[in-house]
Amino acid sequence: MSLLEFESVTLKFGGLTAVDNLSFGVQEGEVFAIVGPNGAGKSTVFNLISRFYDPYAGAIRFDGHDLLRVKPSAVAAYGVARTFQNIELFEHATVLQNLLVGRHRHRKTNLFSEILFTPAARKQEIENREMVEEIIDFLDLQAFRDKMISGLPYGVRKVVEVARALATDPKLLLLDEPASGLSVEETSDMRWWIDDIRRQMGITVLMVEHDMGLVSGVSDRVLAMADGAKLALGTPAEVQSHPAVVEAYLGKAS
Amino acid sequence: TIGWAQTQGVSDDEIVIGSVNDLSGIFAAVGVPATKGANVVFDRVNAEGGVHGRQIRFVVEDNGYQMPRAMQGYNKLLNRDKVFAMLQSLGTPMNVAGFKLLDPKGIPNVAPLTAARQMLQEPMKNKFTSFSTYYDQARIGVKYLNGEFGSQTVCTMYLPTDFGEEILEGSKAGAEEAGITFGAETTHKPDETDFVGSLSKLKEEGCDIVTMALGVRQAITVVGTAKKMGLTDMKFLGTSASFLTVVAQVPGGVTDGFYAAASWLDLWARAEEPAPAAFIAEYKEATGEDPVGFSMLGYSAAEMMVKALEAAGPDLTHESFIAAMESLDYMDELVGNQITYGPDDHQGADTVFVSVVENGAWKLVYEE
Amino acid sequence: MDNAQLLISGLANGCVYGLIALGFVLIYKATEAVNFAQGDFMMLGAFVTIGLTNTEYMGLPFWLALPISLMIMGALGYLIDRLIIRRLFGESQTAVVILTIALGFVIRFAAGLIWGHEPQTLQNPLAGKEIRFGGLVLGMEDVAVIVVTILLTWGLYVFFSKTKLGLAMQGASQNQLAAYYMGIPVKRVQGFIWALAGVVAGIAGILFAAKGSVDPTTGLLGIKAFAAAVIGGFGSLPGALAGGLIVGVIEPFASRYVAAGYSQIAPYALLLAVLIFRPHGLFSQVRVKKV
Amino acid sequence: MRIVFKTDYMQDIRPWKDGYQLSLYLILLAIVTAAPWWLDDFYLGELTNVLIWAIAGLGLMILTGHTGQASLGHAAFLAVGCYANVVLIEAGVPFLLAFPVAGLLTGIVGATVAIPALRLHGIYLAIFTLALSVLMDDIIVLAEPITGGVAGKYLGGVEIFGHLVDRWATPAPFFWLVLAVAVVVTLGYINLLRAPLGRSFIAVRDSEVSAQAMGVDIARTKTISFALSCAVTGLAGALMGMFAGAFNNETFSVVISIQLLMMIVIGGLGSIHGAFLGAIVIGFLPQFLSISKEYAAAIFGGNTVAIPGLEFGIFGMILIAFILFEPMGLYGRWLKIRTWFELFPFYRKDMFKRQKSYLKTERLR
Amino acid sequence: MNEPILRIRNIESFYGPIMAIRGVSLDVHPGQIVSILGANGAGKTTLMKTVSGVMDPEKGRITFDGQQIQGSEPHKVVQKGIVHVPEGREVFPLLTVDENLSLGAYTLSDKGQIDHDRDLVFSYFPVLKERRGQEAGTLSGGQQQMLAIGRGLMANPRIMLLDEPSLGLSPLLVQEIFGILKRLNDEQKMTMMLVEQNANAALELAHHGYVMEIGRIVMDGAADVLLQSEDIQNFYLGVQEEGARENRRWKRKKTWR
Ligand SMILES: Nc1ncnc2c1ncn2[C@@H]1O[C@H](COP(=O)(O)OP(=O)(O)OP(=O)(O)O)[C@@H](O)[C@H]1O
Ligand SMILES: Nc1ncnc2c1ncn2[C@@H]1O[C@H](COP(=O)(O)OP(=O)(O)OP(=O)(O)O)[C@@H](O)[C@H]1O
Ligand SMILES: [Mg+2]
Ligand SMILES: [Mg+2]
Repeated sequence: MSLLEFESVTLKFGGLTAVDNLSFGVQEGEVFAIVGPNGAGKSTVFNLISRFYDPYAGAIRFDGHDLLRVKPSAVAAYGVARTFQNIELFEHATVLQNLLVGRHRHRKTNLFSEILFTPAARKQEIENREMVEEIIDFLDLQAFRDKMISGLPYGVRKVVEVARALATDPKLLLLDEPASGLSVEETSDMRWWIDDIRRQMGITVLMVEHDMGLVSGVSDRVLAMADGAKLALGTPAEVQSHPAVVEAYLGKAS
Repeated sequence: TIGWAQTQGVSDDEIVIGSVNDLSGIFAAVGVPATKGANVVFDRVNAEGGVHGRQIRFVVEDNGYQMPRAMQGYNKLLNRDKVFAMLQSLGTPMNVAGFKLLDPKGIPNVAPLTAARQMLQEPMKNKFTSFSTYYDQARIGVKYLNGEFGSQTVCTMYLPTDFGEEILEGSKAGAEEAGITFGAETTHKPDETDFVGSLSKLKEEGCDIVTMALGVRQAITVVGTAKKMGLTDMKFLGTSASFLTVVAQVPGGVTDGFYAAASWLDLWARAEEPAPAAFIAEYKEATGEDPVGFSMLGYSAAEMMVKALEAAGPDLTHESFIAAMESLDYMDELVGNQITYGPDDHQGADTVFVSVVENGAWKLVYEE
Repeated sequence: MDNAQLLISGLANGCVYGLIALGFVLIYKATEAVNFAQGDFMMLGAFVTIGLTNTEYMGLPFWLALPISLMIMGALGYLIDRLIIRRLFGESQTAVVILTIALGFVIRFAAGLIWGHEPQTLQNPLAGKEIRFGGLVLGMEDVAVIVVTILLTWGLYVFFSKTKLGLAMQGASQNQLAAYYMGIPVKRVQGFIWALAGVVAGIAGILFAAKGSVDPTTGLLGIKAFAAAVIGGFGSLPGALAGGLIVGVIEPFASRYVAAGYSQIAPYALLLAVLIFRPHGLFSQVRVKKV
Repeated sequence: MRIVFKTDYMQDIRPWKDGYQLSLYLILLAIVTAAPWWLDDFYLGELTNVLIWAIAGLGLMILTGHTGQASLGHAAFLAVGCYANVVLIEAGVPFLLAFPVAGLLTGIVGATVAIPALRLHGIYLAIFTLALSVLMDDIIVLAEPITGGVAGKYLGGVEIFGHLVDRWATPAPFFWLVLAVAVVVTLGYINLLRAPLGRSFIAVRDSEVSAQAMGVDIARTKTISFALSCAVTGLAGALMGMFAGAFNNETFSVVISIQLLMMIVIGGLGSIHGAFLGAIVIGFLPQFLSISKEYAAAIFGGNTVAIPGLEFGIFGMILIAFILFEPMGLYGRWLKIRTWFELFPFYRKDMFKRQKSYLKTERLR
Repeated sequence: MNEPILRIRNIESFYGPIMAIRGVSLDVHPGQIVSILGANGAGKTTLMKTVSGVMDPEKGRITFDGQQIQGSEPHKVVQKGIVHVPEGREVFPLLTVDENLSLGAYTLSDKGQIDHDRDLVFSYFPVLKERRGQEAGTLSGGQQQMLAIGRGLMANPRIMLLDEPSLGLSPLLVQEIFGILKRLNDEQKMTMMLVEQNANAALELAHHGYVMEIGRIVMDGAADVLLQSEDIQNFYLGVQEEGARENRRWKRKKTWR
């Protein structure tokens, strides 16, 4: 059984069909990429998983849970973490605080133990911090630990978003264009990071990306979408050579 | 022994009088002229050498008609300025809260600017009011209108505050005494500006006397609206809170025929008479402005304070002051009232005057 | 009959709320700031006109005083932006809100100082005139209020939706940086809208003072007008008018038919109800950020 | 310039940076605790008042400063706390029980209010709460059997362990009571901010979408924030009632709601210090002006009402000046001053010059 | 060579106490495309913002067409013909696509010209035409990027500052964008200053290139020369790639540092 499953999902905005009868499954442990022209509905797929939209029809399942029955915050609690295409960080907080928010779903203390800051709360804080420090090390964010998000350049924010998602210790990580705005050097870092996330941390990755180098470099399977519908699904090489994908997405030159 | 040596607010050459007043809030139209009027008196008395050689220092704290500010005012007056007595504090809730502080120290609260009955609550010893209460004003006004026009149904439009409830109860009492019915009531908010709905309700209920406990601006609007709606048999009655010269002077004769039961006489209607004329001249000389009704009240309250301080003699203590207050009995020509206090009578004037607006001025029609 | 009268008076009264609400919405639409002093602006507009017109002050003819006072109010709105609000350009809107509240204090103080605290009525040619049709009465001031409000709402609506400047203002309120990138002189545009809000407040003040009387605390009416604007949906000009009308109409009906003690609550209870069922007011749709 | 080396995570988790900073706060606390010995009754009363406002400010700060939900109606919750406290005491509940229960009840009321308010944002929430505050006046009148209606209620002193605590009769114990409440609330607040719940408040404030994506339940978080905020405000209300001694429907007016919001903005949104700094400005400035007026009158002559309402007008102007001087609140300014000293002499002249900044719409969230 | 149209001299820009630009000088000649490369945080965006006036430099001079423009109000800079297509799109989210485009032409008044430009933008990005009435905030990321570029073109600028125009666009559209920029430069002689992470495409297109690191310009030269530079190839073109993952944390020292 797939970890994440889309079954004939359709979503309309007014007259526009953003996701059109889409079905696919993401297997546990794989890196699954979604590609497609701008406006194909890729981010919308992510937003459906995050429960920001209610689909018009169809079913979305994750790890045995019917996602359509729960609220957005519960999706994260099941172990789905994500980043955003346009970067949605907590602007008026430091990088460290942002990452610590990621630990929220593992909160074991309650209101009272927190107000009293009991030893249990203290222990939890230290554990959270240790966990977050590992991620900071992993993604080379040491220099920015105590910096306010509002003063960070675009590229660093992208990485902080990934870090925050990782801090939730997810089963499935959704990355919306992780490499956009990164230089070639940084993109290659990102490539290895994704690889490590999958191999070392055992996290399944679902990613949207336009950088075909990165997509073919890390992903096991690729879904190509156009106008909300499935265009092709297969290995990176298969999809990249699929005529319809070349036509609608890659362009003749490449 | 010299008692005043232990009495706060009194020294060899100074007496401190305090007031927690509204100089900037919704009742600034009352507080500001009253304070100015009192200052005219105190400045004059001080210039003439004070009372028994003591200058009067009148300290006014602005409460903006807010409770926390009022409490700060009391803190300052009691703990910093160490006042001897309070004069003309404005606002029922503020005064009532102040009693908790004044009573234990026996500090007199003289002539508060509210006609609520609570101003003479127990212990009454240190409390003195100048005038009849809203309750009596409404009660007597209703009886007068019934007697004069044979009106049969009393109704009340009021703000649900203590001011409103006093007048509501007075109206009910008046109706009962006159043997007529109390018909209906409507409640309002200070920011209400349209009264067509309430007036049609009152018309429906057959009200022919409408007592009002509203803001001044609202009272004017109510009367004007009723005119427009052709509700000519409805008599509108305000209390001292609506008894302002400006109410009579609204252009276009909007307020013609509006009654007010108050415990003093209108100033400008008597501008030719000697006492008001002298006051107007003195006030204008001192402040450069024309006085209004509340300037007159402030002035007359300050005069009363000076009289009592004089009567208390050089050895000024709370006891001697209270005794002096209780001995006061004089005709206040300015407001047109006999002021009488006694050991069991801490309300100076008992008369209620009913006036009506005629040709842009208040005309006295009845007194009791 | 009775109800028709309630309705028509309620509409006239609602127009006044609508007028003040328009001022709120204008500034909000163009800058996303909420001008808590809008009610006090109105009060000031009323007093400026009274100061120019009434015989105890300058005693100018009404029709001459009218444009002068609107010009004064426009200039004042502009100056307030130029000298005070503009210094907060780019700072959080909360700061601007607090600033306008404090500004309201100062305006109230100044008005009390200049014109005293007693209620005053504007001497105007419409006073006391009324029109009657089939048993209904409506004061000429009411008629003026209704006509002016509708024209003004329509005019401003067209201005915002059809003109380049109106569009620029909306853009500037959504993203100041982008507006600058487009070459829109954002600060100047905001100065213009504050001036315009001053004029609208002046109009509201004049009509209000003609209908009833004003004193320095009249501006507190702004709170109710603010509520009206929110009922309509804060960013919408016709919504502001509609919100004003709804509040205006609900009031007389509530006083007429609801028990004493409860009737005065009606406008605020209505506001709560509207917000619970339509969290962004009646006339604007809920928007969710696309991520 | 002081440099702190970090060798342990607890150094970040502890609320103070180092022993030096901790000792500064302890000294401050000691000085304030000793206030009854070095302040006269007048200033002690004012200090008590400022602390009460600060507690109310802390309450509002939780909601507005840290969760980003603007409330213009907190005076209503002051009222709830005040009346709950009095009613309980009148029913014979000892103060030490009645007081926290009053806070708890206000918290429950707050949580109830939060439910319809959950979908509201920005000004819509502000006006919703403002309407509540306006209505509170009428509710108190209508609930006369409980609240005493327009006649109001009185509360003199209370007994704590057999000692009379009364604002006027025994100002020092009353001050210590208020101080103790302020300290306890502040400590709880600090703890909250370094724990997951406090961070989830900030998350909701800065971005609801990503807070959700991190597993923060928005509705629950806002409700808890409302509840905590109102509970603290209720405590402040109870103290305010005891401070005034008498109150009725007109006591907790909308103006107070508005002043509370002004207070935390001027103090600095999103900082605990801000609540205290703001309380000093809003709580003491009018009194300060009133006192200065005396000196001014002594120097320039003229009586006390030369210009009626002048203090109020000047108060408004000073508030405007504060905002223009430091739109981020006094705490922001304090941080800059501190940085200046820490960097001394390495600061640059225009280091704190405001760089041009631009706003984006808050209509989308 | 002709006189530079944009001349930047010794610019220093700060965010509060943080110095983001540390004395940058560069020239853009009329009709040229100048490309700026740099890792993230190098200060490229800050430099662009300083030129377009949304940030004030602490020091230095910026001359456009002989006039000094440093520190002037951003709308004045636009009126002179400098248009900035910012990083992160910055569309007006609650206005429609059409209205966004209209505001792009805010400084122009020739109706015919505006309509013509709008048609041109629609011909470049047909999807925008389809979505004329849609609120810009609900467009997909890439669609918003197209709108931002289109909106910049509507102003008919003399020089365009493009901050990562290809961000979030599909490979097909990236090619198209570079094609469009090339055409604008060839046909209309439009001058451009271009920041791109897609260094290969940027240098192919540009005449001249600058490399920024931590607020400084560390290297510059004709684009074709830079393309051949070993450092550039290593760090910006990813040529050396295929580096085994064991080496990934080992970074070759950049020679200019
Ligand atoms: N809230 C909305 N209202 C109307 N249309 C919407 C809304 N959200 C998305 N759309 C439309 O749905 C389509 C899919 O958008 P989506 O963001 O999923 O695209 P995408 O595949 O992520 O594209 P990109 O690569 O540009 O990010 C687009 O055409 C977009 O305009
Ligand atoms: N608002 C801000 N406040 C404080 N520092 C900032 C701010 N914006 C940027 N900086 C700092 O200025 C430096 C330059 O940032 P800038 O955004 O110009 O980089 P960039 O080269 O455009 O990077 P990217 O490729 O990621 O967009 C960075 O070190 C960043 O931390
Ligand atoms: Mg997308
Ligand atoms: Mg950048």
